[in-house]
Amino acid sequence: KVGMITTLSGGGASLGIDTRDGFMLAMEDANRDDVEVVIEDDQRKPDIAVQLADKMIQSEKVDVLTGIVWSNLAMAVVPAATAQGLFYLSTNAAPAQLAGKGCNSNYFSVSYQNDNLHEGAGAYATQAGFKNTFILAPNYPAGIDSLTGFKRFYEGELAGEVYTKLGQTDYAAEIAQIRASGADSVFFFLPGGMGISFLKQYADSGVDLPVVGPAFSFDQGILQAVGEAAVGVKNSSTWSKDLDNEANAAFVAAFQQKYDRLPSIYAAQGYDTANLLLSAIDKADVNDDAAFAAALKEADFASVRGEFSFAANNHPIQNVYVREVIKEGDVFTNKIVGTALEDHANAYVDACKM
Amino acid sequence: MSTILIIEQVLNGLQSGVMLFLMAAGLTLIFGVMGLINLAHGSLYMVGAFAAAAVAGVTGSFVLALVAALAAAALAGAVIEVAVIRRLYDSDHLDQVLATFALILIFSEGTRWVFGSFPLFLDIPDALSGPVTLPGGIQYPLYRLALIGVGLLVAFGLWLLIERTRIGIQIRAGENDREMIAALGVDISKLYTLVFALGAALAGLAGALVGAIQSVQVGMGEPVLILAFVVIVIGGIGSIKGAFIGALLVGLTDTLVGIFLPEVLKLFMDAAPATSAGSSIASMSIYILMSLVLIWRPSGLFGARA
Amino acid sequence: MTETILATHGITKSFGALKASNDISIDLRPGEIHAIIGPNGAGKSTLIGQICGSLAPDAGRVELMGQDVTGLSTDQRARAGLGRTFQISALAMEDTVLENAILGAMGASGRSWRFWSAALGDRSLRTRAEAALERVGLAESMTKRCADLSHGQRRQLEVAVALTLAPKAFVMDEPMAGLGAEGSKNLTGFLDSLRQEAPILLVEHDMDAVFALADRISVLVYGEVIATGSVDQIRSDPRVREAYLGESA
Amino acid sequence: MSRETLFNAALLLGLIAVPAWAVMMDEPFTITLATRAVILALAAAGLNIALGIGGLVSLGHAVFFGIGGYAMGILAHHAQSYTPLMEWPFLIEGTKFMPVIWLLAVVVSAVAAFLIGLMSLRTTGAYFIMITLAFGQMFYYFAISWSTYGGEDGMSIYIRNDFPGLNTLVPIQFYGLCLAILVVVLIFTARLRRSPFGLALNAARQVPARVEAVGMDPMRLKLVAFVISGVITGLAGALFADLNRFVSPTMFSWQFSGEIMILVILGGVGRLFGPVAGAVTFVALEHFLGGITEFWHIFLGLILLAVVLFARGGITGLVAGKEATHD
Amino acid sequence: MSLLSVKSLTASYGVSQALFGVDLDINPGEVVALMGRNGMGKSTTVKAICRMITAGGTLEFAGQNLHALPSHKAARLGLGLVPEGRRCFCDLTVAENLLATSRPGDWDMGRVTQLFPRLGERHSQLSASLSGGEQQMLAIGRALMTNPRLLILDEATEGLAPIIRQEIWSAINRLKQDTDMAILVIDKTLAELEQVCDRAVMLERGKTVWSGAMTALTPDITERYVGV
Ligand SMILES: Nc1ncnc2c1ncn2[C@@H]1O[C@H](COP(=O)(O)OP(=O)(O)OP(=O)(O)O)[C@@H](O)[C@H]1O
Ligand SMILES: Nc1ncnc2c1ncn2[C@@H]1O[C@H](COP(=O)(O)OP(=O)(O)OP(=O)(O)O)[C@@H](O)[C@H]1O
Ligand SMILES: [Mg+2]
Ligand SMILES: [Mg+2]
Repeated sequence: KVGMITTLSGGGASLGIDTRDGFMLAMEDANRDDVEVVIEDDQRKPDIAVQLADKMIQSEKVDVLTGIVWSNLAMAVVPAATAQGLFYLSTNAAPAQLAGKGCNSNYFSVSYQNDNLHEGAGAYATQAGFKNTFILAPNYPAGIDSLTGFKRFYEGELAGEVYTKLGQTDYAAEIAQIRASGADSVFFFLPGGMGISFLKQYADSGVDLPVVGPAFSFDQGILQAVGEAAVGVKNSSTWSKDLDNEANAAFVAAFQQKYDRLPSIYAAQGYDTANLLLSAIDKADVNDDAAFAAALKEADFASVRGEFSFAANNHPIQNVYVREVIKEGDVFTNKIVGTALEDHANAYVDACKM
Repeated sequence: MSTILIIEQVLNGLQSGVMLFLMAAGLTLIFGVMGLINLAHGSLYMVGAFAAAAVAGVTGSFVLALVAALAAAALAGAVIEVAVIRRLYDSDHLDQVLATFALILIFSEGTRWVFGSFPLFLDIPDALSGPVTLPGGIQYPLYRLALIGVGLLVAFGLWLLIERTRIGIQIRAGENDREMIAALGVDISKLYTLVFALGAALAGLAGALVGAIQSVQVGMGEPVLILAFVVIVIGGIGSIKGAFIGALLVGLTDTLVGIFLPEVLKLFMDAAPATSAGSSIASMSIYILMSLVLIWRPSGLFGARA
Repeated sequence: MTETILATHGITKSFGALKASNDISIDLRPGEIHAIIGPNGAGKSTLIGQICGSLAPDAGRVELMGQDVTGLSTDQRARAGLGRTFQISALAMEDTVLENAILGAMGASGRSWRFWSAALGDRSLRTRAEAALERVGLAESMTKRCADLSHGQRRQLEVAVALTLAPKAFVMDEPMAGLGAEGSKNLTGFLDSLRQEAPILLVEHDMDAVFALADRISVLVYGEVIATGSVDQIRSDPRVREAYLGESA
Repeated sequence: MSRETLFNAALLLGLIAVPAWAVMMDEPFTITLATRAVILALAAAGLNIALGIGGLVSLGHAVFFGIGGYAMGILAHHAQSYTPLMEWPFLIEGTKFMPVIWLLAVVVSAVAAFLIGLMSLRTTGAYFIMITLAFGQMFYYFAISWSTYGGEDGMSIYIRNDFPGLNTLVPIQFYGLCLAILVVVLIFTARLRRSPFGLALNAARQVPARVEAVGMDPMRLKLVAFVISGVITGLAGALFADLNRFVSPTMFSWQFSGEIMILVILGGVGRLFGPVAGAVTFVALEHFLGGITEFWHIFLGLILLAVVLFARGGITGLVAGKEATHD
Repeated sequence: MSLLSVKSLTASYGVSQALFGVDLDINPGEVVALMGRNGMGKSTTVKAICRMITAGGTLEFAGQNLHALPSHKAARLGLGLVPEGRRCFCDLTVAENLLATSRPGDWDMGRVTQLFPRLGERHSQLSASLSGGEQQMLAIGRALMTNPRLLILDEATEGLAPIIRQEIWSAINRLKQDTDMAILVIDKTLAELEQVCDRAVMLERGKTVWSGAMTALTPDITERYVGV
């Protein structure tokens, strides 16, 4: 029995809905009657997420939890859940704490490690020959991790490093700073509406330095709202809809057919998570912790991201690609233009004593 | 740091203040003048933005989008007033808080139900896109200049309406004593519906104008609502002039502290902690500003004596 | 010179360009009723505000029982023995008559910092409150909510609350306001008896009451005391007639 | 017995009977929900003293809730990692002992309430609402960027803290503990309302001028009420953190302040059991509506609206009639 | 035909009934005193006439059924109220107070400030900071500015200096001569009422118990119903 806790109402609902839809698509394709999925809405509130986890564990008696979109909610739920012997498969959030010292044999991140995309962006910035990048992110743990991740693989100078207010909607001041800084490029991590606002305002500001960011602000769900302003921007991602492999082609087609929209990275990760889970169920009994963990760790499923395996700390080893935003007919979407990092794991493998 | 950058940042602060004013003006009208705590004001802002995005999506015209935003928000405002708010003038503020909180829930989820969970697209019109060069070589987005203009215009118009017209006097009188002004022959119910619709329309206008450079999504109204409350409280509830000054103060503080404080701190400490401490304090700056103002003047800068 | 209970020395207060109090020195002696009269806007309420501590004078002193109270807050002055009634009844409308009276008793005895025992169960508070209500004739209405009282009854309660304080001096701003002819007559009688207990500084426009009660009258015009004297002196003072009484008196 | 007394008794009975039933049916989640309701009721009961009796519309009560939560989080975090909380000027160790945690929560909340109250009480009405909100926001942003204790991510405590003689990991025992505290607070509130202080505070809300004129300082009365109120909400915060074994800055957010206030209004402002009625209803609605539709907020909104429009005096008012007099 | 016609008027505040049958007629140009002890229902009658509370019984003004009209429409028929307790719009200046509800007619700013020069002097002061008596003048001026056919003065001289009261009574006398404005006066000083009123109506416990010409008012009637 699987419990999915994700955000289905309020501001961040679109991410949770994609996660759910991707996950359920795989589940329904498999069409198995030995797996039952319970879905609940966490409203993006940590305390609600904890409640729901309790409910899933105590009342629904689920064996596996999954679905949380946000790192802070994951931090609220995952340690307690794995401490109680449950498996947690992350469809998205994968904070550093859970990859390093806080790693656990029952916890698998199927998405990435939070830093991966930022590292990819950093690597790309180096490849592209940027020498003087301006970087900005919101002032909260994920934002700080993001800039750290970027700097890990970026070799040039920094024209500026700015932390903005979480939830900020007006970036005129930062854009003016960028203009004045003499930077040759910009890296930003501004999830959700923040990124939309930034891109629109940036496009209108007349500053036309190349911009790089992680996939979040260029995701299928958001791109339509950004519009023209995003076209041409490079972003780092572990997945893209034009990634050339069989599983992906099937996934994209099936998703479009079923939901009548293009899938996003959250949907892809949800889809992969479900398939990973199914592959493990075939091999081992979920009640036998060690065996089931081993089965998961084999990652014996066809990932829509191509090559996929787990590092020692149960986080993926995978490619990080560079995508470019394009316009296909009326729809804004991404195409892959390169690979930033190959078979990349994460920086916390050594810190994990498992 | 160059003078040009400083001037540009001051302009940014002004412009964000003017945008805040558009939102705060409607709120101060309703809150101050009608004595109603309307938490759902942010929802009307959202309604404006969504209406504009929807109409712009179909027609491609920004002007029509603005008209739609005004109309939709005004209509929503009038409906709320007649159906809900009107019954609450006599009850205490707390009932209004609960009722308008309920309205937020209904509006937010209702909008999500109609428009889906994904942010919508609304862009600035071509005629106003791109930067212009101001004297002194400052590059500044034309659209933002236009926003400053619209804001100033609205501010002036509202000030005229409230301070200089008979309707304005009647509205303010109604705030002091609703029963009495009716007993002296003014149809206060109609007047209030009108004021509410006007306040709502202003919120809708703000939503549409701002939506073009930000993201049009469910829940976009709440953070602005809090800011708008901060603005009107700093300025003094019910005072259009206060709302205007308050908005500029908040806009400038928010922008300038966020930019300059980390720089200032860097003079005293390492770059990394300076950046993070600076931006932490910056996020609190307007609240600190508000507390200081209120501790100094308990009814805001231009508030009538409480 | 007889001792004074309450006195102001050179009180001055301006609102912008308007001098609402201009060097006012008045006093209140034991057992007397000292009435303050004067045209509307002459500064009577402003004077009362400064005596009771809700307004701070720009200059001058207020003394109670020979002690300078100018720097004290309203509640401190009340504890020092100033019993005030308001021009517009200031009562806890949701509470009962008895509770309002107990409130006064509580303030006087400093028992407001008790969190556990029931206020209505406190013998001494209750006795004190009931005695005051008895005296103004509200004994039967003790359990009524204040909101249900008629205007006249509220005025009575207003006086009763001041009584519970057992003040050294009463300060009353237009106690007759809104009372009917009969109510005024009754209150006049009551105040007449009250002066034995503590002297009264009385602001009032009801000349029948003032002439019937006052031992001394001070006339305030444009923030200045233009005359002080007995009823007859004031009645016949031409300046007072011109500024205030008109031809009626 | 008045209808309100009956209603209160029924509520209390329900708070005992439902979890008892849940234990028998082995429905631990029902107990978790009930615990949540009881703790929220406690937080709201705290606000109800300031709001209901003192008329202080505080939109910053999440500050105290959050302080309580972080008192628990910080102490337990240090106990968990065996690092001292403070070495200088004197050594303070972390602890997993609830009474000590509560003590810290109560003391810090009291200090915070005192300072916030001192500055805020200069203002009245909407200004007071907003200045308390401002302090709430300051704490919120501070907590978000306080990276030592997790910043926006918050902190997880893996095992619930200890209370002597109880196994707090057993849901019903922890529930019992919370309920006991709630009952104690309600008894205290009931006494307080009739006490001289309660009477004076109530009058200070209605006619501050009168209270002053009889020799009491309304400001001081309100400040004390605000501190008492903050302390209770702070205690609720510590319990809430223990219920979730998790603290995060959302405990400081204005939405949370709003939610506490909604609970009080929903239940009936100033009513003794108002917070309980409000919290139980809200938690139940949240739970059951959430199961019905993804758009359940619409229905929650409609229900709240119906309560305001048709039930003056909240749920207690609806069930027990309008007036809450003193006897 | 009478301007205002009230018959068997009843009214309640929640569960407690305040009026049990008030009868009152006023003709154009007439000045009528409504008298009675405290709490007998005088102000309640006024509120019912001005449609500030709902009432039962007959309530007609200028031939129209007032029950059918909301408060503001009733006022526009020509009711000018000076309410008990003044109720000035305290955040408005004196001038704004006067203008807020004015309707065209003989009474305008000039004529009102001529009647109360004090209001002219305090022209742009916030009415909240006026003295009690100044506020009272303002309330009267405000009602006059609506150019009513029936002016209702509920304790309009309360708190005014004797000299001002005399001015008000003489102003009323002048109004009586110059216009056909009808006036309903509630006031406590019998002697002053006698100067201006044509008729008196006595209320007791929410009922009309006596009515007649002012001159017919004997000491035993006043002793019985108003206590003097
Ligand atoms: N806060 C203030 N600001 C400006 N002017 C004020 C203020 N308070 C009072 N005044 C003015 O001061 C003068 C004296 O007012 P005060 O209330 O003391 O008069 P009063 O003698 O009590 O009159 P009344 O008998 O009519 O009540 C008035 O002209 C009034 O307009
Ligand atoms: N708002 C109210 N709520 C409940 N009862 C009221 C209210 N207003 C007046 N009453 C009651 O109605 C009755 C009539 O009051 P009303 O004010 O009409 O008397 P009045 O004749 O004007 O007295 P006064 O001379 O004191 O002004 C009184 O018993 C009073 O207690
Ligand atoms: Mg006065
Ligand atoms: Mg009356």
